[in-house]
Amino acid sequence: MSGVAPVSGQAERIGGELLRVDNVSLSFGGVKALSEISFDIKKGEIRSIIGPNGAGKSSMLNVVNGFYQAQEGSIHYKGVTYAPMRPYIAASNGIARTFQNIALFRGMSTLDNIMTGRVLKMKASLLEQALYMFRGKSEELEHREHVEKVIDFLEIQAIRRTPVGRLPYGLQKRVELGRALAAEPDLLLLDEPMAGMNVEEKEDMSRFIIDVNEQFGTTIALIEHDMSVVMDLSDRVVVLDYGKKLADGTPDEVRGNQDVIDAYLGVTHD
Amino acid sequence: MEFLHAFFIAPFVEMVDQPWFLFEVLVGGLSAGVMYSLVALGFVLIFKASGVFNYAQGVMVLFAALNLVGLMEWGVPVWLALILTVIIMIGLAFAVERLVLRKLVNQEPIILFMATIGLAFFLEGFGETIWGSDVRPLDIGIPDDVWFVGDAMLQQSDIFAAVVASFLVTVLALFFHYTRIGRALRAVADDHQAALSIGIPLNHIWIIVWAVAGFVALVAGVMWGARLGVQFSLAIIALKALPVLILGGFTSIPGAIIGGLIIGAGEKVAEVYWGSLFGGAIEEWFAYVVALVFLFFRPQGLFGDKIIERV
Amino acid sequence: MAEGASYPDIAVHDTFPKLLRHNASVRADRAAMREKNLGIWRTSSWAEVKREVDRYAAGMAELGLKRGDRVAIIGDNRPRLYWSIAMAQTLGAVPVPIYQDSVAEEMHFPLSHAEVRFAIAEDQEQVDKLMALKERLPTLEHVIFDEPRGVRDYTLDYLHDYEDVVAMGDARLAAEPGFVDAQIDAGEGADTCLIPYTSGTTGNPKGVLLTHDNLLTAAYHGAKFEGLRESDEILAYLPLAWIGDNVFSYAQSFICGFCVACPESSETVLTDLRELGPTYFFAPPRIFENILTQVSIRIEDASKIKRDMFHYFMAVARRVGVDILEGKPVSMSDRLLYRLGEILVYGPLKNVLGLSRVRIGYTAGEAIGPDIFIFYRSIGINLKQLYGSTETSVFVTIQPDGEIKPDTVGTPLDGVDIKIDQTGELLIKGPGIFKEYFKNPEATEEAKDADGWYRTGDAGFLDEDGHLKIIDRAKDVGKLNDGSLFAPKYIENKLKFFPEIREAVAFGNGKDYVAAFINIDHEAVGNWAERQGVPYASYQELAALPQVYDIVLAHVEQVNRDLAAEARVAGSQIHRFLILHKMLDADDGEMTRTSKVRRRFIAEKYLPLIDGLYSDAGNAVIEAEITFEDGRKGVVKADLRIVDAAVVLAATAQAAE
Amino acid sequence: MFYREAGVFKTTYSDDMALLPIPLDKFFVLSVIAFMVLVVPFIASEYWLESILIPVLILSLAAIGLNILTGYAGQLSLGTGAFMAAGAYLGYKFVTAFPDINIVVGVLVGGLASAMIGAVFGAPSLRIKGFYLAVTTLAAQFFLIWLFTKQPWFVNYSISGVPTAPPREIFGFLVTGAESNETARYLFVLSFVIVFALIARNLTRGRIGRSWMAIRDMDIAAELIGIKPLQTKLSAFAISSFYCGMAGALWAFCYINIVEPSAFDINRSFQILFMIIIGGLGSILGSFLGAAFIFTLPIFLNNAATGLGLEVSTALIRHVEFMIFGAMIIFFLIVEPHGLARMWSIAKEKLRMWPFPY
Repeated sequence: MSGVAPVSGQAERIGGELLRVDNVSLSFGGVKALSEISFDIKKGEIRSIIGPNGAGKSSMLNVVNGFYQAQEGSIHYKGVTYAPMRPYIAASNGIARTFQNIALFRGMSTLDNIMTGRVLKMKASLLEQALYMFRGKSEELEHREHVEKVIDFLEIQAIRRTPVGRLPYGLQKRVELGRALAAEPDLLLLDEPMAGMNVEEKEDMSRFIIDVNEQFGTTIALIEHDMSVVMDLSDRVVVLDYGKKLADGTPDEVRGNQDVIDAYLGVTHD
Repeated sequence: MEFLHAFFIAPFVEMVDQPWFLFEVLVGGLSAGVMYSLVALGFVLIFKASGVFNYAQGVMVLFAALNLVGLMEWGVPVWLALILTVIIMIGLAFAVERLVLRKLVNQEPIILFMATIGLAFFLEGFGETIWGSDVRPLDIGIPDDVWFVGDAMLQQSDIFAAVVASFLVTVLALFFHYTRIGRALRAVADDHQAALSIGIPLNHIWIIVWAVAGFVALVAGVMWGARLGVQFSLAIIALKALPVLILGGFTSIPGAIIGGLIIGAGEKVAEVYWGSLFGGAIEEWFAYVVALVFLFFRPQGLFGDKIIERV
Repeated sequence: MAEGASYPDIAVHDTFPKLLRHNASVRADRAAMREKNLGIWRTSSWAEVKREVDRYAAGMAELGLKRGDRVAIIGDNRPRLYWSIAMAQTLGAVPVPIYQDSVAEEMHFPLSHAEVRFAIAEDQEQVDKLMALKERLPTLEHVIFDEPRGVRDYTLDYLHDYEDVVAMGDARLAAEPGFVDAQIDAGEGADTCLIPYTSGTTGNPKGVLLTHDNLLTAAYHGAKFEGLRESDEILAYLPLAWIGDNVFSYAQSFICGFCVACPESSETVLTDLRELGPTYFFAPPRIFENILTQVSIRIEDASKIKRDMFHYFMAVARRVGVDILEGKPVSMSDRLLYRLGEILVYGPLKNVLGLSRVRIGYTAGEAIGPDIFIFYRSIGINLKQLYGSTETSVFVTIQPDGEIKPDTVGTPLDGVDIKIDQTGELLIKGPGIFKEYFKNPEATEEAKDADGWYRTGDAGFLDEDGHLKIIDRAKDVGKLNDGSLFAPKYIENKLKFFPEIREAVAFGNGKDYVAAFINIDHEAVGNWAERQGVPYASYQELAALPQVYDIVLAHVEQVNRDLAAEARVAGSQIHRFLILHKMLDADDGEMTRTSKVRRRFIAEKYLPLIDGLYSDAGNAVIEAEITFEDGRKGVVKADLRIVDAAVVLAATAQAAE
Repeated sequence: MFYREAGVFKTTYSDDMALLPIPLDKFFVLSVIAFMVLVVPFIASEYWLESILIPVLILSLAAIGLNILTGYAGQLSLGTGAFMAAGAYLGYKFVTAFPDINIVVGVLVGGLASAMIGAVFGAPSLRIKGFYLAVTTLAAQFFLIWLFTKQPWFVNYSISGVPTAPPREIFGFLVTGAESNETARYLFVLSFVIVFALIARNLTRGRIGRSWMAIRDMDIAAELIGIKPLQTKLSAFAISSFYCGMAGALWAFCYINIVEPSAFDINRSFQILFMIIIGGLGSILGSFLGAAFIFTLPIFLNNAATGLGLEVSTALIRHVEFMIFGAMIIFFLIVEPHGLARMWSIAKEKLRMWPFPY
């Protein structure tokens, strides 16, 4: 990455608390997916959630953006308490996310997929849309412009019109990130953004994540398996195991933590 | 006011002071329900094993019946006619697998659904081209006198139908539990890999379920044909089987049976006691509306299990 | 002259800034520049460009840029970088365009030699290079960047965002409205307006000092010769630092007022080309060659009917296409056939390639294969060759419409004199000839004599109808031990005309016979292998395949037959050759950035191979260093097979004719 | 092959996002419309107008409606016939109740009424998906048809139960009912179809269209982006039913000229489902191609049979027709599951890339 220049220090980058998870517990039928998890995410930081398979990482994100409703605990976001959070509230308050196994709209082109990311910002009435007049048209144009900026940012001009179904895996991941970015989120949840990528793709993706964080000041919470990536991307790391919180702190602290080492070196529960 | 009375009070009063009539109505409804169950059963078998929503099931009933009557008209003895028809239905299973399913592997469900509608058109046209389309009586010696139970008058054929149906269901149940193929079929319902691991190729499984479904259709055809004569309307009962599926769940055999009985009895009772209030013929839609309302409370059907969505 | 072609008097508007001012007044609202950005072709009119350049200039003046300063310009073809050239010229400063793909080290020489005070960098990539060199560039004071992405967080006081500079300019202009005009009027035709650095095949690059007069007159005569008009469109996709781009996409645009378009990104050039459909198009032979390779590969995948139809009509085109293009008499039936072909094949083909609107297509830099050249002309694209170099402001000769021969480069333009000296070297005199090599009198001395004749370093001759024919670099032309002439380039080109052969290096000067290294074309041969179902893991394996050797051998012997047919070179047929195990690569110093082979360098690097060629060994072993995409270096060891090729006796060849 | 796109470049988003960005396409579509409007009325025989063009156009409109619901929003429906009936009956009620109001309004009201009913029956779609949903739409099918037949109010207590379409004029031309001139009716229907096809295109390429497709392709992701599933699905149901309703009204007023339930039975629903499947899910063009194909196929088979001079009972012909029809459906699904529209676009791509295969 662009390590050449002195980058503006963390101090000014990271602000106060943006989101806090308060001892959240979640279970499906009898199975406990999360038990009394608490942690916070500060404005502008890159926060990682790691843990062995089945540790409940994805469930955690799903609780944060309200796809799963936790039976106990609450989510504090931008000073408001939600118990539980609801998907629409989350989306309309600037929480966007990508998914572990790509959840793009396969029938649509890259452009349209990213356009859907703008849906909450479009206000045109049905009639205006039907006639493609007034806001029905003007909105389309102005949001297209914004979407193009995202496309430019992610360097995917060449696949603008390609149906996403036809794209290679790495690019699909990029488009999905684009769709999330199009919403200009304050909090971006990335569920294994680099799963199944080769080295170069990972480098690109890391660069994009950092650029997003630095240029738009977007707060990022990410789940990732590749430790090296996690360690040099994140400001702070939460470690989950069997739905319980094992550790929480800076990469170095976590790396040193005995429980964590056990969890990873010990039996993995795949 | 008096409507409310007619709606909420009168029918029940009537039921109470003429229990035998109610009983008669119920039996009539249930026996119709048995037919629904049989058709629904065919649906479920195929849907379980191949995920195909087989719209043609109803027409298969008609088709089977047509063949049977046709053969008998040629003077073929009943037992032979039955065997031949069974063979024809098995042949049909092969044809469907070879010419339709195999060609459409991995298509979205709706495409396969459409294909079965196409199949329905074809079978109906085919059957009627060969056997003609006029209504025919079907007499394979099912007794059709009436028995009196108390003041209720029951069609022997209904009872007979019920018996045969329950027998058939038991046989199928045994088949599913105690034969290798049966277990394979159950496995497929869960996931196709599993089936393969048992060592039976999908195509065979398809052929088998379609054959079994064909057999079930034949039985239904015989029952129904014996009551109303063999005619196109047989195909229409297929649609009645759909709400049954909703009630019972697309993948549950007991569900299909019980659903069928509930719908059958329910719509009869509703028709008899409430129909007149709305100008009659409410059994045309009663079943569906029941299903619709039911879905609001239990989308997965009576015997289906709850779906947890994952991301 | 052609319709719509009226040119300003370059005696009056004798500098680029003055021409810009002129255009901004006579065709204020006409499109001057387009850039595909954020999905659409954003277009700016001459008036807008003028305004932008003024603000920019004023801003830079604020930053301290003054007359005579050198300004480095580094980046892809972006409007703002072209405007940077105009901006510098407006202030009488001298733009020094640098190849954007060169690594920091390569940049160091021109930057330091030109003593640049300012550098305009396109993006983070370029800025990073400059920052890496900053310590070793005492004169460099300010770096202005166009694309803020990633650079925004660099907290360095000598870094400036283009936007900010322009904003400063607004302030200055508000205070001093006449500023820019004064600056423009202060300039005159004799001023230096550009110092491009030539990637010399040997030694350090030389800074070629060109004046407004040089570029303007050359560009003007070129434009007049072809009747370029303001309605033309050109796609600027070749390196900004290359003189050709400066002349075609800058100088001539300023003279004719036509619109210059910049592609969206390097990956999208082909799609952008197709969308834009330029009417004026330049590409080096290699690109035309690649396009043709692409065409033949893609058509092979088409259905049989289509394929046959394609080949049939291409045959028709080969037979009559060129004649029709040149308005020569052609039988009615053939005309109709060609018409049909135009509908079924040529038209769609040109459309898909984005060349259907091309009025004038140029190629130059090296010889183009006759087949390739003919192919494009036969489908109705007016492709021509021209001859020139940085030192001559490009235009020396152009092929005039109607008298085009594949193997010549045409006739001299107005005001250009050429002569061949006894050694066969080509000398040129004319308005376009550069003033001098910047800070390099001895080199200037060598290249330019007292009365202004410039030694091109090329060996060539004028054929019977006054067309110039170039055989080789003069210094490379040598003699075999038997005294027969040896023009390596001439031989190499003949080899390279085969699609399967990408590069060739011929040796023979002072030897008994000619021998050659061959580089196969990965794509073409790879495709062949796929169709034949021949497995191969790497380029190296592919190159070593005996079947491939057979193909190449056939081509070599074909070349030998051709050579035998020409008395002057019949002696220099190829006796032995080998196929190299790696692509010759600029990153390994084996080629120049403009992908010309560095013969001497290669000769040293691959000495063992050459020895092998001149022994009677059947193979030779070599260890060569290669550079991977990510810049890591590695060593590959290879044992290469050497093959003998049949040579033809000149006499028998003649007999065979 | 005929495409010449070099030099066709867009300098503004509105050009780039135009309905038909490629000039040749634009030309083609416009000329087809011009042909339909200006030429057809003069060259088409009464039979063609009466028995082919008018019904095909109306069914296309219905197909567009169902395509919006099933093709774009991914909600399978078997109740199309019922929603058409709703349009027909309620349109009829309105037109007869307010004889002086322009018939256009009548048709629109029919559509609107149907839209509301559609929204109601779409409600379950929030909780149930796929075939379960399909079955609930059958409830609409049977219940509504029963309702319209059994409740004489809907037919103004007409004795026969099948009232004739009220004759209404536009610009002094009779456009509905048996007495009206087929050309006038044709143009009346055609203008409806053109306008609402255009509207459908606009909707499907705009925000709401993308929301529909998002729900169709990946409802969970869509919801987490902030697309409201209920709103989106209901809007699909409502707008779809609106189209079907208008089609129903036109069918009754301008084609069969009577308001009768059998025209809108379950078979109609399946017929239209066939049209969008064969025509192409998620394609307005496909709706037209499908409608034309499915409607004319039996006619064609029939003529073929008689054309071959087969002296057979009409009944038999009907059976054979059924067979062939069923067989062709299956055949089609096998060769191109994505329908005629996909074939069309593939052909078009080939032409654009000509002479190259890709």
